[in-house]
Amino acid sequence: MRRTTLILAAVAAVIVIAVVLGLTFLDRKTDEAATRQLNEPAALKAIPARAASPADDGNWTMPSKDYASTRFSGLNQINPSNVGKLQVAFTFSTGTTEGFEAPPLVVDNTMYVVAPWPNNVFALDLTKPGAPPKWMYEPKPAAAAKGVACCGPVNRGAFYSDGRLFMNVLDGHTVAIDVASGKEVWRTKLGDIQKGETMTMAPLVADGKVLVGNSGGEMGVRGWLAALDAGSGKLAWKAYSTGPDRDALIGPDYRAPYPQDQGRELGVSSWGPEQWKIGGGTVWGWLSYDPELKLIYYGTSNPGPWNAEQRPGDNKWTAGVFARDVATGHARWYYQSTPHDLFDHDDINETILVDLPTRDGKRFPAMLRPSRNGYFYVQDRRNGRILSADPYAHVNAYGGVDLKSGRLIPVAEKEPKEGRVVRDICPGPPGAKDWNPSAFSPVTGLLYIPHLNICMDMGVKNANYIPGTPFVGADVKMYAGPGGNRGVFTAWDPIARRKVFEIKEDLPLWSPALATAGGLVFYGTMDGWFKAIDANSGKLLWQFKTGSGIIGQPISYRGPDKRQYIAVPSGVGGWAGAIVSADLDPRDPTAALGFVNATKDLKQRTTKGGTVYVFALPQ
Amino acid sequence: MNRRIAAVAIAGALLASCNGVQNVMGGDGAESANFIRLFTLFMVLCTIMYLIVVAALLAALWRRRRSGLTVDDRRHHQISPIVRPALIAWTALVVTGLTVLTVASFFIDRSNAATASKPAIHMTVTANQWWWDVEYNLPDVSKTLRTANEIHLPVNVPVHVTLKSNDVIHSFWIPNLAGKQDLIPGRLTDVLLLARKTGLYRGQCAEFCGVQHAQMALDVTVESKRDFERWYSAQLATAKPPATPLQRAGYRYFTTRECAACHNISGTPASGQVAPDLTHLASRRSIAAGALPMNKGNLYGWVADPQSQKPGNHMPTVGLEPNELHGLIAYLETLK
Amino acid sequence: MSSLYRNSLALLLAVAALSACEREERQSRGKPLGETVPASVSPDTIFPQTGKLPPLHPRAAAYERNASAIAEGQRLYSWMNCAGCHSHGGGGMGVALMDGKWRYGGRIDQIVASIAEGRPNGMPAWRDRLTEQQMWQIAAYVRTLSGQAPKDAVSARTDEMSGTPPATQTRREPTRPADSDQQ
Amino acid sequence: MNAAEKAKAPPIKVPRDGPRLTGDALKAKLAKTWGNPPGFVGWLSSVDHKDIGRRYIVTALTFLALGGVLALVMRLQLSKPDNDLVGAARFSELFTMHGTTMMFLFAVPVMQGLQIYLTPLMIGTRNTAFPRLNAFSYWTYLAGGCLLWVAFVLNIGPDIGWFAYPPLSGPQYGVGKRTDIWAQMVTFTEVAALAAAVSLTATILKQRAPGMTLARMPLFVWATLVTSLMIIFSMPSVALASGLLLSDRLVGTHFYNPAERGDALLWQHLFWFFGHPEVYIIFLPATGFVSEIVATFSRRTIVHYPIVVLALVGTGILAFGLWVHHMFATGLPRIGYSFYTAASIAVSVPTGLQIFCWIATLWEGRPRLDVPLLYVIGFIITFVIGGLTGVMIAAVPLDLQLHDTYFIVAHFHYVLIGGAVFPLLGAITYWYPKFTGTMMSDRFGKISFWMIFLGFQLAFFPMHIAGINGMPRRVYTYPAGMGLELPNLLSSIGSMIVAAAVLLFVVNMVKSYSFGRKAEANPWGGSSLEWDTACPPERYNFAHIPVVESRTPLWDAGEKMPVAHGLRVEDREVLLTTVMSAEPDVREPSAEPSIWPFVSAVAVSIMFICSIFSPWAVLIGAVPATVALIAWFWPKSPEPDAEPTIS
Repeated sequence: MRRTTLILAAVAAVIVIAVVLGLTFLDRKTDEAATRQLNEPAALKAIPARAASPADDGNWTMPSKDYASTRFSGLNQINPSNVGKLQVAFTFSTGTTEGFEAPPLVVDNTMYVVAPWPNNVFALDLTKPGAPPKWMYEPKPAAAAKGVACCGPVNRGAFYSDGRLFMNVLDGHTVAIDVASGKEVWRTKLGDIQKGETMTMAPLVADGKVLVGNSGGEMGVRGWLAALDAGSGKLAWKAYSTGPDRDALIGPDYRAPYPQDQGRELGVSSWGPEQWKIGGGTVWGWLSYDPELKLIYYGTSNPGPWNAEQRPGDNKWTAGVFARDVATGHARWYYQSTPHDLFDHDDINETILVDLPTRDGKRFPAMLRPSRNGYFYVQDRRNGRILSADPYAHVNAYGGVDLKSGRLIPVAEKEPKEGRVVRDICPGPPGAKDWNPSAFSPVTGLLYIPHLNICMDMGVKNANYIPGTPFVGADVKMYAGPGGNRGVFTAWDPIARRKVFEIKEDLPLWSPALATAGGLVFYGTMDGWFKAIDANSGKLLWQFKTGSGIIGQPISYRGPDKRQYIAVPSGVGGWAGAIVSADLDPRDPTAALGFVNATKDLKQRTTKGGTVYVFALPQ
Repeated sequence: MNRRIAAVAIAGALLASCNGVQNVMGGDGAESANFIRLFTLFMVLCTIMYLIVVAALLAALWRRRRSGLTVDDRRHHQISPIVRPALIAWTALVVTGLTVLTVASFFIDRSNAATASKPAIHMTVTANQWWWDVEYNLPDVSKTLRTANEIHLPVNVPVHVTLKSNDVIHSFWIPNLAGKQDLIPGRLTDVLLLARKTGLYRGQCAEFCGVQHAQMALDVTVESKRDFERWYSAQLATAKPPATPLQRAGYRYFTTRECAACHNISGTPASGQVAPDLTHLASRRSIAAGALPMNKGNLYGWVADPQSQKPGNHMPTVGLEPNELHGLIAYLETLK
Repeated sequence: MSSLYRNSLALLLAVAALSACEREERQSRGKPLGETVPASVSPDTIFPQTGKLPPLHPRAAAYERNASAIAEGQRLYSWMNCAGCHSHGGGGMGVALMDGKWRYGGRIDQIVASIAEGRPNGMPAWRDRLTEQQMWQIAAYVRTLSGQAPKDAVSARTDEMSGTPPATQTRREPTRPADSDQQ
Repeated sequence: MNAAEKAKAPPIKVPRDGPRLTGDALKAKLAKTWGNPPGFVGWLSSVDHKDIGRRYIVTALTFLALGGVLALVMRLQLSKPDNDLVGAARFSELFTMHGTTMMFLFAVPVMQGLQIYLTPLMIGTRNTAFPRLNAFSYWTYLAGGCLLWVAFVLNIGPDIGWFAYPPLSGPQYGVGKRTDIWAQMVTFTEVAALAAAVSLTATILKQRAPGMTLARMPLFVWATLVTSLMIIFSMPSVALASGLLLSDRLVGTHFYNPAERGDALLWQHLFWFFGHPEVYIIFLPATGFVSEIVATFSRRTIVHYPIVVLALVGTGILAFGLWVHHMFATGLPRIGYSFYTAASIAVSVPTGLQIFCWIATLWEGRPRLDVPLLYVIGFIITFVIGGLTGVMIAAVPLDLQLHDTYFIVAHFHYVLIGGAVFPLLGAITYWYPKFTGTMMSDRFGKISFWMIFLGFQLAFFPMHIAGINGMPRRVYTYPAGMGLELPNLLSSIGSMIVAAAVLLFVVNMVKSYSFGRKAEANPWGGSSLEWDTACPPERYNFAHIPVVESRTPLWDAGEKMPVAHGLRVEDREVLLTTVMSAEPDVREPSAEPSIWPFVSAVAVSIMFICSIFSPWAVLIGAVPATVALIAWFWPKSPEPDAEPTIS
């Protein structure tokens, strides 16, 4: 009897040891594979979608640099060895004090600066010393618009195309400006500020159409994306993010990758009666365009109100990503990243179009989305299928993404209920990453993500709908997540699906990133430091303190003297910086929808400003 | 003791007459029927106990005439032999009776808890000072129905009601159907309703909730399944557009002025969420949470000066011009 | 000793009576039809040479010292989405209301005028959306955010997430010259 | 025991009572020692338990009258549907004031008043333990009552119901200072009740006459001991609750804010952990009255004394396990309710046994149907109905329907008026000669008894029907056509009759005070020690401390009560005995009259009232309070020492 037991035990022990050894071995193998992948040259790296990312001509014509949204400059004059000598070439004060998010554009030796509110546009002549203005354009937005702009009266930039600048004005107009004269060519009214509709996003011009969307997800507006004829400004099509299929331009060629997004009239049936009319889903973020597939990609914002108890259902087509035919606007596919969004986790973040290698050495079209809900999605951009979705920040509000069903897994205990505050929800309402886009470098194959480490306490309550006033229904207190730093700069390898390095920033990171062929990555902090880091290691190589906090988009261009320049707007504001730009009171932690609690110290660390800084190596 | 008999007679008459719309002896719901069963048992046993006590008391008082005891007899510490057995019998009787009642109460309570254990309809009732926000939650969210101060229930269909409060503690009580349940801020409570008889009933807030606690009622209609479905689909419809010039004037006033800041009428721009939904106001039995029966005169009185009928409620006296008032009432009356 | 007790009691009661009658009076209807919103009372700090402010309307005290009016104002502040822009006084889309900085005057009638007529940069006009009485009530509450209202008439907190310090403990922000002829 | 011998007079250094100092000489000296200082200040300085008890009783009866007037106004408003005699807001104040006054300012204080008055007399001592604390207790209670009523008159009376559930009473919905005044009034009465309870407990446990073992204590003293201990255990709970509420309201803490981890139900648990025992704190002294009256008027001891004592103690313990039956509708775990149902039903067992013992006593005795006994009979007939409806609402399925309706209103009035006020009126009639020296008119007494008894049934029995017909509590109006008109009209008529009868009772009291028949020492032939004193008793109660040898000393002692000698006569001194067997232990100095308890009460009152408005008042107000307390406790020089009794 005893002997049998002994033998059994021995056998069991052997099996256990074998299994453990086997697992260790297997584990090591995958590790090796990953390392090899990382070290191998271009073959196994992601590369920008070729058609969407032409070779660099030294200009910077659109905020995201190219249709693939890489924010990658092909210029390599400035590199890790000489970046330390970088110095200011010239500065330009816009005379404003609101949040400065728009990037300067550079086309043929002229720099176009879209200043913060009231969004005057300056054309600077780069050929002359000190870059004096050539002309100034005043869009003269309605004053009332400022008060319905949820998170600062910001503008995210203009788009240069074919001798014209296209931009949105906060009060719901899209304008086209002739770059030669600085005169307005056409102006089209699209939004109604009386309902709380504003426009802050940067247009994208593709296929002869100006694509613009509205803002106001916190005001109970109904989101849409509109296409205007670039020549005349006439409305070509308008696709709503809620409501009947007819309005959402969902037709017979719509093929959603997952069952929950398939079906008819989901924009109505996934809402309570009538609620889709005030349900949000605005389009205030970034668009990308694949000229080969003729598809545009963009995300829709949060459903309204924030209090999810008031809007049962999945709330289609909010908080998801659309692929639409640029000519007709018809949806090709849609994927809802955050169904029945509980935490203002819009899905408006940038989509970077890349071609990923397959096992057999070919490439297929994909897209990278560091989403607001904290997951880094890699999707097939032809059909929306998810290839991977990994958390790139601290996430406890969700249990992951079920790759089989494509559905985000909710965490019941973090669901806010009326009458009690739910604590320690990560990420907070600005998400793991807010609007500020990342940059993709084909040199390293990494995506550089400036983002947030912010959690929140949230208490929801019944929200009243009065047109033109906020429709939120939540009290929020944000604060730093684990580690105590509020910002993070992460370099992410989309193929190995892992973080390569990260830099902890004390203040929230609200500025986008810029990657250059010189092996550098630039970004700014809210207390005004403009930093250059090594694209491979993340080592800080150079930094410069600007006059105000940086939330603007840095660019790089080739000047008339063939030198590489780096430009960055400096002027704190936006949602995160509203405490400074709108002079909010830090004693109220719920101010600015709760962001003030996370940036209480900002008033001591920076002041308002509105200046473009341009840097270059000494001659 | 004559008066007591009279009182009992009156009480009996009152009880007999009480098949009212808000009556715990209504017995129109499963739980309410259980209540009557248990109440009857308690009444019978308690009455027996009571009669024994009163009889013993009277007997003791009666006996004094024959007794010759005085303190001077030095017998004031003695106890006659009958007392001990009587004590034992009394104790046994009391303990047995109470045990029976406790056990009966426990099983009826279990039975109540099992009532409507598989609810077919889910509702949410949210209490506010001083009105009821009612929502029917169907699996198909686009069929969610929101109304106020009235609920309709299909007969013999178990209904689960989730109870919430937006401000203070209230209590949800439809005596003809079931016992009460508090609505407590920060907590979710629930109640199960299983109506057994069709009819019109009335519910009322049963926990003091502020100055207008008295006028916080709820109209309850229990109807056949078909009637219920007809009502439901009629309620889902959006409000009809105004037809006459007067109604149009009222519509315009409602949607652009003070009213729309608080009230919702589906199908119109008025989407206020903090006051009762008025989409089908005119189809209801009462105004202002049971404060007034629904008719044109009362509607006039209420809209013109809500503070005179229900002082302290949160609807302001707007100070309407007569023509504005006429238009508004004409429009509100179309909200069938 | 006894007379001292009696006197002090009498004094206490007198004080209580004086403070109580304004503070606790409930006016469910107020005088809605007689209530008026003042025409824009321009603060001389932004419009120079407008001269001295007109005297404060006597009805103002019935609102800004009255606990019921302040409580109702607090309710309306939340219901009318004031908190959506101004948060709990710290501001957001709208300006901060707790910092004692008043662009258009911090006197209760000036605040009422701002509510009624709206202000540039987004403050909507509430005339015809709220009754006059409601606007006075909201203004009374708004003044508590910077500690202007009597501490015994305000409510310390709401039954929501805790935000600003308790209203009963809010420091009274110094008023600027425009407000100097009140209190 | 031979206490008389043990306490032989010591060598005369200080004068002591004894065979050598007795009779009028002794009485004159004692009267001087135990008398009050002259004048109004002397009146304020009194620490005599009889003064304090009498003040308590008169004040409490005044509050009863005030509360009764409120009830009448409410009944007038409710006499017909859709009445508009008083507005909604005023009605909320009325029922809040009525409930609060009756529970906090009448019921508990009047019981404590009688206990303070009677306990030293019944156990044979000269004053309560801690007499100055007793005086302080009364002044604090008076200040609390005045605070509430002055506020009400000034239109800042509370309007949130007597149990003040947050969030309605919280900072957001309890607008203004109304609720703060209510909550602070609770603090006042807590302090007063606790002070009196501590004093009474110590008095009963340490100052009983030699020989009065626990098993020989009059049942009223047992009831006093049990209720005092219940006060000590339950009142801190409500003091905590109201303190937390004040803190929520004044400095914005979150104890009752569910959003910030507080809980609105916390209040209900804390409040009812006090509130349920509170009912027994009111009811148990009443059973004490009943036991005394039944024994005296049946002319025999209570049958099964130990069972009655055990019932008192058992009720006192069980009372702490019932509080959740006030919260059956709050959605707590349903199975857990069963425990509280069982406990609530079980608490009727000891009461049932007490009722048995009373009826058996009447059966065994030769009852004399005087007014006090009439009240006892009325008590049994009425209270048993209240008790049985109490059993009904202990059952969860019944309570969920009947809770917070007029059925409950009927129930607790049957319990509190039938169970406590009827015995109280009997007790007042019974001990009236002890308080005043004159007898109350028998004829008036009988008329008012029958009016109260019948009027009460008319006023409150129809409320059962109103509740069943769906009338919730605390409504200022009700619609016609729901079967509520008749019950309410009957109730209103009945309430008028009760009011008239109570008025008659008061008239009888007032008239008898001046014109009543002079009472001899023991007019009813009672058996307990208080009847061994004069009517009204002298300041020193007993010239010699009596020695007790049975439960009914006056019936058993024969011609002359055995007495103990040896207490000082020129200094205030009381005899302490052992806790269990009442063996003489030490002679203890007893406090002199002092103005400082009064001054302390004033200082504390100012601190309490001001702390409604500012938290700093607690700090600043503590200074005068501390000064007054230091003066109060300033040592006497030379300090008289406690001395052993055996010299």
